[in-house]
Amino acid sequence: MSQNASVLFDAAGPKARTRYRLFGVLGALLIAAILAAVVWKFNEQGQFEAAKWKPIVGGELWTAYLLPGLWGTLRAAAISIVLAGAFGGIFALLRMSSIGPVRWVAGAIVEFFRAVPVLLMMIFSWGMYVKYNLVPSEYFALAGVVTALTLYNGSVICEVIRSGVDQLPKGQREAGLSVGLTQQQTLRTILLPQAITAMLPSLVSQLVVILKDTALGYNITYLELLYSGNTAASNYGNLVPLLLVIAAIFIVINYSLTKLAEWIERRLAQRGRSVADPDAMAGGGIAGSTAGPSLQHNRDLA
Amino acid sequence: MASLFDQFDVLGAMWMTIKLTAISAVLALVLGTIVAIMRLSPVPALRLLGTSYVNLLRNTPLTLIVFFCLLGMWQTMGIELSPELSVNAFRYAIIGLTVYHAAFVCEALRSGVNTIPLGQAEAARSIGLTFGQSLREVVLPQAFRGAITPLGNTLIALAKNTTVVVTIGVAELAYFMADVNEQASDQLTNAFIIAAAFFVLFTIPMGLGTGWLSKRLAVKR
Amino acid sequence: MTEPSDAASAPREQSINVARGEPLVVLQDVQKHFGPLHVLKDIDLTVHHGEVVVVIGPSGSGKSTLCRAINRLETIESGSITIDGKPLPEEGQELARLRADVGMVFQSFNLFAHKTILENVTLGPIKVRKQGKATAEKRAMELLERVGVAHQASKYPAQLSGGQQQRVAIARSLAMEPKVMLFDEPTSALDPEMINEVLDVMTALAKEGMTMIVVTHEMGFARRAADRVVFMSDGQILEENVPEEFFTNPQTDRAKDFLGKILTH
Amino acid sequence: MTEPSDAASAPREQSINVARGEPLVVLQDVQKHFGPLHVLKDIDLTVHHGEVVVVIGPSGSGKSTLCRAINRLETIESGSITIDGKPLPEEGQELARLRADVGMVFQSFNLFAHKTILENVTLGPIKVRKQGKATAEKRAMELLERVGVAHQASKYPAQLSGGQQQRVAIARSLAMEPKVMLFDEPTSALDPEMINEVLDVMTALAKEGMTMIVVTHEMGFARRAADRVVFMSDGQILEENVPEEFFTNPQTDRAKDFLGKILTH
Amino acid sequence: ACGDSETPAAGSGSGSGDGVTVGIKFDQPGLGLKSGNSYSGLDVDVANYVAKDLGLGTVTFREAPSKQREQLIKSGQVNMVIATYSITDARKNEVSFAGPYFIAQQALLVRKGSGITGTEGLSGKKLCSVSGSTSATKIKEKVPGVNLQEFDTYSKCAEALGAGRIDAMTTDDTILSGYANQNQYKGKFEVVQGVGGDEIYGIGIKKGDTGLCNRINGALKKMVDSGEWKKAVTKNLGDDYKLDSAKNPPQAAACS
Ligand SMILES: Nc1ncnc2c1ncn2[C@@H]1O[C@H](COP(=O)(O)OP(=O)(O)OP(=O)(O)O)[C@@H](O)[C@H]1O
Ligand SMILES: Nc1ncnc2c1ncn2[C@@H]1O[C@H](COP(=O)(O)OP(=O)(O)OP(=O)(O)O)[C@@H](O)[C@H]1O
Ligand SMILES: [Mg+2]
Ligand SMILES: [Mg+2]
Repeated sequence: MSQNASVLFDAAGPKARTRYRLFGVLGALLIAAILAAVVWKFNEQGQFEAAKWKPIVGGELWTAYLLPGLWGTLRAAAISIVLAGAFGGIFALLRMSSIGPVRWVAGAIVEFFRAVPVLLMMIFSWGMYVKYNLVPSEYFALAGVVTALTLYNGSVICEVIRSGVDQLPKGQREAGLSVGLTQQQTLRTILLPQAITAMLPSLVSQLVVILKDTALGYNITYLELLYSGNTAASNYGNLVPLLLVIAAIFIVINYSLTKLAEWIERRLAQRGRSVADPDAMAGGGIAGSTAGPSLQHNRDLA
Repeated sequence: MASLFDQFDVLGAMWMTIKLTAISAVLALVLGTIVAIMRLSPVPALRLLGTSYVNLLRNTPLTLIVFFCLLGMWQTMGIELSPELSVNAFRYAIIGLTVYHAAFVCEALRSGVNTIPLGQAEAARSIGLTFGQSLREVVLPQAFRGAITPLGNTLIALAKNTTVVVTIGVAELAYFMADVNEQASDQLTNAFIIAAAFFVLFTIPMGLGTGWLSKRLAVKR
Repeated sequence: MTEPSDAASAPREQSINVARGEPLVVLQDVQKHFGPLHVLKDIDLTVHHGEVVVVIGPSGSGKSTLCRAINRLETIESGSITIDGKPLPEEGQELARLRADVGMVFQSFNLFAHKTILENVTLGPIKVRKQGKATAEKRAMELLERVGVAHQASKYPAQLSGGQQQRVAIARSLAMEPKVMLFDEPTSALDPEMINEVLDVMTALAKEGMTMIVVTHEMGFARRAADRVVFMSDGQILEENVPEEFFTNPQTDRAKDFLGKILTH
Repeated sequence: MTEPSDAASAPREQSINVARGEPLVVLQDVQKHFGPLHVLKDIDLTVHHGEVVVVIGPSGSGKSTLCRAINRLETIESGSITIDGKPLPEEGQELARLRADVGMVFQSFNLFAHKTILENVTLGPIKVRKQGKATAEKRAMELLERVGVAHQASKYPAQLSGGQQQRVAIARSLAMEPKVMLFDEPTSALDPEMINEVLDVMTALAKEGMTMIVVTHEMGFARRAADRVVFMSDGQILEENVPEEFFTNPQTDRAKDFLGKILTH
Repeated sequence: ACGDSETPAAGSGSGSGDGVTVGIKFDQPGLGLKSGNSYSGLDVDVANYVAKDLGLGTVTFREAPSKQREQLIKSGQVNMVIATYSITDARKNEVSFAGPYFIAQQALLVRKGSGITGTEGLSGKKLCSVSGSTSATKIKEKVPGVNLQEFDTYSKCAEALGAGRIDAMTTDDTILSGYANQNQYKGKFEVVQGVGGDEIYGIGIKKGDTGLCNRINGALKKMVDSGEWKKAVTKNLGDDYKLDSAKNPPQAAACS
């Protein structure tokens, strides 16, 4: 990785190394200065007062607010990823169906859910659940969150799987057919297993998206981290410190998931994904590769 | 449905969504390019900075980032972007959207760079171009073309993500939906249809446009 | 159909005696376009039981398309292709069954990347021929032995060299006991020192009487193993001849030109 | 050093007379690892003005790495590389200037995909040699003429065949008027009928007295154009000899084995 | 009579002696606030008093976000909602109300010594309120020139007020007093009353449960008579809360 990280530029010579170190020091000083200014301002406003931070160090804030909030976040994310996986799998099959109208309808549905903001779907489905009392009322908000996350992420996963199949070398399908497998058998035994394995990193990083998006549940009173943090802040009056803590929790979890995805990707590469697009081997990437399949951006957002 | 238009400022909300999208898109492109150049630069410190930026911003919910902008910069540090509070909130919304999406712009550009075969930069250097020259003449022109599609995806995501700034009281379409839900909940379905239709109509041209552009400008290999 | 494989030594003469003269693959007046490009023009070609036909010609002349059409990986627009007297089925189970009878070896190996070598070879027999796992594996090991990669049976394709992968691909095709084998430039993705190990396997196969259609640029192989050389250019078959005759005395200017380019280096 | 292969044409004779005996590229005790892999072991190699050295060896033996190290596309860990008496600069303007003097032709052509053929050839002269656009274009057209693709000057690389692209790549290098040219398997990504058009250009270049280091599997070219053949295996130079001697009478078992594999087909 | 028969059903087992579930706000100091694992505020005190008086057993508090209050009651998830729940005709179509137990009024919260004494002083000032709330709309009608920041919670407004970024926030005087009395703001803020109309807080229960309604009204009366009500108001809204005694304690309306 480090050796191959980039061929954009030459390995540094002695002068360049000195220059880079100088840049490093100057940059560090600049950043330290900015940070110091921020800290000073925050301090001036009392954001570092003991009264604001003490509850965070103490256990009660965690047991009464943040941990239940974290549980809410994880629970909604877990349910959503399972349902979205199922949704995505089914719609991927429908979108690859040999029957035209099925393909077309499935495509329209998937494209619609990809075009509508998750938050709007959340507000809407929550409103519907409340209005028609569709689920036990303690689950209104959870249902709203899960519905929106499932529809959106399921549609994205559908596209991920589809593009996974598309990105397999054409020869894999042809070899399957040549051995005498039918179209269906080829799809099932040759293409899908490889597509899903190849897309595993993308699917894991989709978890990051879902986890982040649970925070939208805040808007429909779903008890997740951000919401519980707000409730806690009404009591302790320490919103800014709490938001910092919550951001840290999200970053730690999501960063670990990202690392997990990268690890899986490396493992797959080691085990020899000769299935990877031959172009990629011939030189698909002069910036070092963690960018993954092109869909990734789309999915990381929202 | 007509009554929704009378009772709520639907067109204003749509216009707000468009403004948020357009301005943040331009700023995010600029900031994202700077971060991308840092991430791709030979200077380890800059690379570290760029990478940290992306990892921090990308892994934090946008809602939180928007809060931080308003609560951290305005409320705590007292930086007021306009004496008019609605304008102030609007500008902070733009800052929040910009810094968040810049991380994705950076990744889009990086993946654009990744579409360039290894040999291109080496060939550039081996005819004697310096790092800067090879970046300018060979790498970036191709990278931007390869990045059009992911940049388009980022733009679409940005358009949809403008809904998040409802939490700081910017009157865009999620604000409209929440408002309807609060004050005329029997109209919620209509409101959803209006808002969803807007987003479908707003984002489809973006997808088609970037698709067309990337085909037209594609570097044939 | 002849018995291609149960005799390990010198069976070629025999099988030729048995089968020669019976047409196995017959193409008649085959036409195919890609958009405006006429890639197969009036193709007439008959390949007999036990015959080895080498197809050569410049890049883009339609050799691969021809090969793929016989397996119906490409559809044709008009004309007919029959195998063992039966026209190519258009779809479904029948097509799958036909394909099982036609082995195909690709330039890029196309081993199933997520399966081990052994699984690659047994997949077809188990799923298509409905053989038991044990039978299939026993037979697979014999074939892997024969192509010289039996000791790699439990590895994954990516762990093998190109030459080894291609030999596995041949074993995979053989496991289906095909009536005819198609090879589309089987050595052109290989490092030079691996080319011969694959050509050796193919030569042995030819000697044993397998019916083969081989697209290749390896003139040595063509001279050594082919019964007939077919020269294609611009989608047409311009010449057909026994190798010796074709190489020493090409009839058309195109063939002369092509041989001139390819043989001097 | 031995005489080049019988010196068919006049220009070569002259330049050799001028420069022969003067070392141009000198590698001394060069070492390089990739992680645990020792890819270049104690490499000592001297290439003289006007000399054509062909490097051969099995895949993975370090031929490409050697080539790239001379252009400092790979850094080395110890030992020294000098060009025209000057050690390789480590960075910056000097390194760029040195690279302008060392032409490099890659297996995968690496033409700048977003620039026309003409722009590909003029980019270096304009940006590095600071030539005027008109001068650069005039010279570029001459070079394109010489490699036989002048009529394609305004097309983009993707519109050309592989052989044409590689000839443009050679013209691009020549436009910098390099002291030495490095070729890393310049023909191995080409269709067979295009190989010769590239080898012909290279042979002509060799005849004109260009100093060349060529990694290739084309033994015909090695026999025809090389002054010396260098055989590498596992990161070491195992043999150096004049082509005739090397091919007919290899000294090491590795070389014998390698030649055995590569020459029979 | 028919109300009596419905009461046990309403609680689905929790309505009688073995406990009662009450929906409150979790984030409004002075009214309903979750403080660690316990709850405080006027709504909480009222709930506890009523439950004890009616012998309903232990009280379980659940969060009742504004939007979900009707459904929480309808579906029986909670037995009552005591969560700054204003009695309106629209809501009466879906649930029944006991009480009212308090009549609040719209007010302003300003920093001490800010000189703002009423809506007149707001022109050109920075005002904070919650998105979609009626209080903000009302002020806007009265003082068109007001400079409005909307947040999604009052706590954010309170912080902004404390930091000096805004000049006033507006909503029910009860809620504002709750903030004025919170530790971190104590002595910094003052409530300016006389800004807007009444907010009549009732106790939401299942529609048509007149039996429970009457019993709650009885308990409320007892609470007022015993002085507990007054104590609760002072404790939660602070000593300097100017109780509008013309309206408070309010007369319970007839149950229907
Ligand atoms: N799927 C396709 N769509 C459009 N054109 C195609 C397609 N496949 C092949 N062609 C074109 O058809 C022509 C014949 O292709 P084919 O691959 O059969 O040639 P070939 O003789 O095998 O060449 P090579 O030696 O390069 O493999 C070529 O011009 C090719 O570009
Ligand atoms: N960037 C790299 N990182 C790690 N290992 C590398 C790298 N580049 C090459 N290698 C390894 O170094 C060894 C020598 O590689 P090199 O490309 O020089 O061989 P070669 O002789 O050119 O082979 P070929 O004929 O296949 O081109 C190989 O084992 C290769 O896998
Ligand atoms: Mg072909
Ligand atoms: Mg190499």
